[in-house]
Amino acid sequence: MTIAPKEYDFHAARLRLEGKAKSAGEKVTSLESAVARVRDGDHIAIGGCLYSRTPLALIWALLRRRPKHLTLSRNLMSYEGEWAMVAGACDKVVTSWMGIGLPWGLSRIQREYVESGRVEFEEWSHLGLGLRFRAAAMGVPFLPSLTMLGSSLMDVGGSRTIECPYTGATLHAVPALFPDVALIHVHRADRFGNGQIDGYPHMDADIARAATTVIMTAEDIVPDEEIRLHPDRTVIPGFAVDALVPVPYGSYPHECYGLYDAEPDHFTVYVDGIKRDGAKGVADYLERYVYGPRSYADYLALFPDSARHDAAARARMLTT
Amino acid sequence: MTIAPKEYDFHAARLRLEGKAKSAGEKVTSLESAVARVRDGDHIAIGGCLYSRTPLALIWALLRRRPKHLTLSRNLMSYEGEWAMVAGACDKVVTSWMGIGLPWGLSRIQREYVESGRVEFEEWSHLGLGLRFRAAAMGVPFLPSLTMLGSSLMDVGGSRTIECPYTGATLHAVPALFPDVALIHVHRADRFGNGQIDGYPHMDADIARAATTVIMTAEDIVPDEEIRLHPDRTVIPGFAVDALVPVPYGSYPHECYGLYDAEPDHFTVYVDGIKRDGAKGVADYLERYVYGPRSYADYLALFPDSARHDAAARARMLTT
Amino acid sequence: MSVTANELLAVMGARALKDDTTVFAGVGAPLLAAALAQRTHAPRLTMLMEGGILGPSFRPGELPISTNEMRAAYRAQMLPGITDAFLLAQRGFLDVGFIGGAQIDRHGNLNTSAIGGYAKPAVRLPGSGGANDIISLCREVMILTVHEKRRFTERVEFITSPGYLGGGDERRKSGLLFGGVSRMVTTLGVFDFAPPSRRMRLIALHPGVTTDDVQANTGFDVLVSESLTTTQPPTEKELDILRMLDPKRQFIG
Amino acid sequence: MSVTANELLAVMGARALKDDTTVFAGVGAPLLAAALAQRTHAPRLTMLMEGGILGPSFRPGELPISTNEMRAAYRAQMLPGITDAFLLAQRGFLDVGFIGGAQIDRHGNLNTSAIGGYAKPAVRLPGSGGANDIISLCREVMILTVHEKRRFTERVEFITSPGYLGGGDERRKSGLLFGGVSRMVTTLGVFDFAPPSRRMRLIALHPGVTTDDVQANTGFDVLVSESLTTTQPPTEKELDILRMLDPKRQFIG
Repeated sequence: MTIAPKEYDFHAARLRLEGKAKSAGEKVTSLESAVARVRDGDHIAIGGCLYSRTPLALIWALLRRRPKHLTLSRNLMSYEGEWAMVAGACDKVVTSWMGIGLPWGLSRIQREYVESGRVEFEEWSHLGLGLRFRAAAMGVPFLPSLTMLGSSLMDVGGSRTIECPYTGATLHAVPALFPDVALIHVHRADRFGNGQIDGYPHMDADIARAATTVIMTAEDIVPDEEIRLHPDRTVIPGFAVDALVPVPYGSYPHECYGLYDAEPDHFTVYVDGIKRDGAKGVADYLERYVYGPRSYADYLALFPDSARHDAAARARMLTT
Repeated sequence: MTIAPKEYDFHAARLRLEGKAKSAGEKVTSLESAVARVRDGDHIAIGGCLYSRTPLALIWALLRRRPKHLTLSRNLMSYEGEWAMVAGACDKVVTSWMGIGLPWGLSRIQREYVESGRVEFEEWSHLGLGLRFRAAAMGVPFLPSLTMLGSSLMDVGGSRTIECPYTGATLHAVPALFPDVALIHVHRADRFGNGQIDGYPHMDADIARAATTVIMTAEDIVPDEEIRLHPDRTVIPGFAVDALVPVPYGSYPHECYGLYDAEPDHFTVYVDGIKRDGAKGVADYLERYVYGPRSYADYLALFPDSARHDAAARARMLTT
Repeated sequence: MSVTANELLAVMGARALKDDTTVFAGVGAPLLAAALAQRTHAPRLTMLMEGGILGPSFRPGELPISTNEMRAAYRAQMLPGITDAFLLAQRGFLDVGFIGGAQIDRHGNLNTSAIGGYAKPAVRLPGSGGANDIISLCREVMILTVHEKRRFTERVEFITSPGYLGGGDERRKSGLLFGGVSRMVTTLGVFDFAPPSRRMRLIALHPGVTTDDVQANTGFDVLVSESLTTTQPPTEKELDILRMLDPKRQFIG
Repeated sequence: MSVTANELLAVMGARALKDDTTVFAGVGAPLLAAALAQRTHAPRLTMLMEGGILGPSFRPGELPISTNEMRAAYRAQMLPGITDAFLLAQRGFLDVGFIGGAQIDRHGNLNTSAIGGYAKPAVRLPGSGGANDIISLCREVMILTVHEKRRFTERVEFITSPGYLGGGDERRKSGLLFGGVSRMVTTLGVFDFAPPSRRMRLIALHPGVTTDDVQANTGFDVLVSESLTTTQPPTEKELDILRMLDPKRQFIG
């Protein structure tokens, strides 16, 4: 069994929260100071899904610190997982699927690092992982479900079953996953960290409740009043947020619902580099896009303005 | 133990859903035909909370059919529970609290009917009942929680505990509650039953998933396109809805967030009738407000237009 | 003007709240306590209300009658819903929970359900509402109540909301791994429930109140701390804020 | 123009869907099948996508590459989120689930995880995604896949998504109380997994295909129904709709 007791120990996880300040105060800081909260060996849960609302600015800033021995968990892992593998930043990936999407085929980086045993790959079903985060968000050590029963996935993480005390039915006791840190990108937040997401919510709200430390970027920091006029749009409570950074295009070239579309052509260029040079293709990409730029603005400047504007126009066309 | 196996039998509840058509088609009908789906002896879950977004139009139409032996469940039960008791419509009430609010004191009707044993009162904590609906909404027979442990409430419904297979911790296995029918009032829906709620969501989304039959009223039926332009506001999926009725002021004189405030003065008149005449005060109220009017429009006409307009103005003032 | 019971409870409750924390508060004295703390020493305090309302503002003169109405949600920061609001407490996000009056026993257990048996009670009370959840799930709970002999009974016959059950470590043994009643503020004084006995103990008297007054208004023997102190009376500033919030004295009385 | 593999799978999948039902569908042939059914005999069919997208419309020429992007959510009716979308299936709201190609065995078990051991596999595949959840939770599941010998193996070494496990009633015994694989549509024909054996069985051939073709492209002995039939080829109308939806032939090939 590969899940560590720390992942489902709701008692210890709760005591970590009890020991934290839960402030309604200001949370705005820089990308650099925000990711400085991550320690080597931490379990990092990543928000968004595949190439949607990925907290790329936070991952960009985190990898520049050359972290080691991280565990990364995400519902569907996209190329941020490949970056971490090639950067030597992670020992383990927890997800239900890894790749970019059908047109780009299998992830050669996943194959190379997992088949060689350099990175442990812990697979859950998509709902299974979602329930792991939700159990933690609810402050319980497990949630009952029918999913994954009978499959070989039950053995991967060491899942156990439980008998319902009322019906006698056997259910999968999906173990909670309490990450050390959650990295999340949202559409807007006030400076206190009350965050709002447009469109599909993915698993971000659960991840923010499950983690001990929440690091968040927002496309836009809005006045307190704007959040208070639409409180039914808020999904992340400010007191749960430790650091907040305003980052327009904070998921680019991944998409952000309603604001900008993804850039499949860029994904193709990235994957062509891997097809040509294998892991070195990613290493070269990291040098150019992650380690090279002096700032995230410089990273964005590596993409033509016209592309970003087109991506925004496509997003408007698809959501209005 | 007072909970019936039918309440937590997720297997039978799922088979009831599997046997139902789940249509994306038109659901609009009349109040009368909507509530005709309720059978004597049914377990009815009521949406909203206390005097907020109570599906009063549906309860009004239901009581006019003189139903018998109903079980009513609601997070905080307001005077709709007193109506059902005095109308002889319910044998049992499942809730965490009953009354109208501090200024109106204890519910004399609750006292009279429960103390005499005429109506069974099954009490859960507020979260306990919320988790019963959520377990059902998730399609599982129970959810683990710490709430209610150690209290006498564990004995009321026959709650059982469960040992976590990972941590060994003892948790309350909160039993699912699958009602026969959910009565819900929302702000807007398209004619297919895709429903949107503004402000506090209460427990309506869970109740709609937990019940076998969903009967819904909406303040406004909007064009399909309006829902599709703001899909992230939809909380009730159309295929789960069996009957939909457009009813402006469908919760009045209870409140509907952003649209109209509650009428405490009317509550006082109602309670004064009970203080004066006991259950007969409610019987007289039912004659005048529920059985008497020829239509729900006639019911609303018993309240001065000016009061409804003032209630709308107060709601705007409090939400904009 | 003299200090009312709710003014006294609100002031004492407010003083017990710390900045950069969260509080689960219902309507009445708890709400006034939290709102007062935010306007004095705890501007970064976040209030959560049972109706699923997080970070409300309040319009002076428009305080809510219930925790699920627009006055409670006025200019709130988030409306997570009732179940998810309580789940935030279960997760450990709520530092303090306030609960109000009821029948209370020497170990801080509360009864708001029934007197004289459950099935066919002599007196059917309204029920738990969220009180059981707040006392079970918050990091610590403070009880705010008027002090009347009829409320304070040796042993409640029905435990709607668990304090320390039979005392000692019975609360933990029951599976309630967290929290407990840290303080009780009444109209006569301040009490704790110290280990190992977890029995109600007088630790501070309000000005002009004697231990005999407390004993005379309590249905069982009251323990008294050796380091018994006296509380500081509400200040003009504190009372002014409460009266600004509730000019019609709907809640402060 | 000849019929492509995905056109054939989409048409056969669409025909199997009924009106007034719900379908859990991913990108590619499943999405095309559901969209085609809505535009022919099942206008009141609701599609749910893994990204937490309910009742999407689709812009012709703008079909989604993934189930969590704006093209998938275009003019959707609801965006419940990923976890809650799957929970709708666990509750029993999803009548049919489509899943696509993988390594498949004689009892309808699928492997999309690893070949040659799990920890240090010879070939690491992408993983389950939502396939395990769809096949575990929907009322019935239909597999749509191209028919290649390498895909059809006697016994998958790793069961990512459970069909009938070892056959017989093993699926029910494992705790999967509901659902199962009702049909499999391949590029050669249509199959079921009938009790008691729950072994893959050929029930219909596509026009021009022989049982020998099927056997030659399957890595184990294929059962053949006594009442073997032949499917009706895709109609012009069906193909016109698919080509209208995907004019650039990104998905139909």
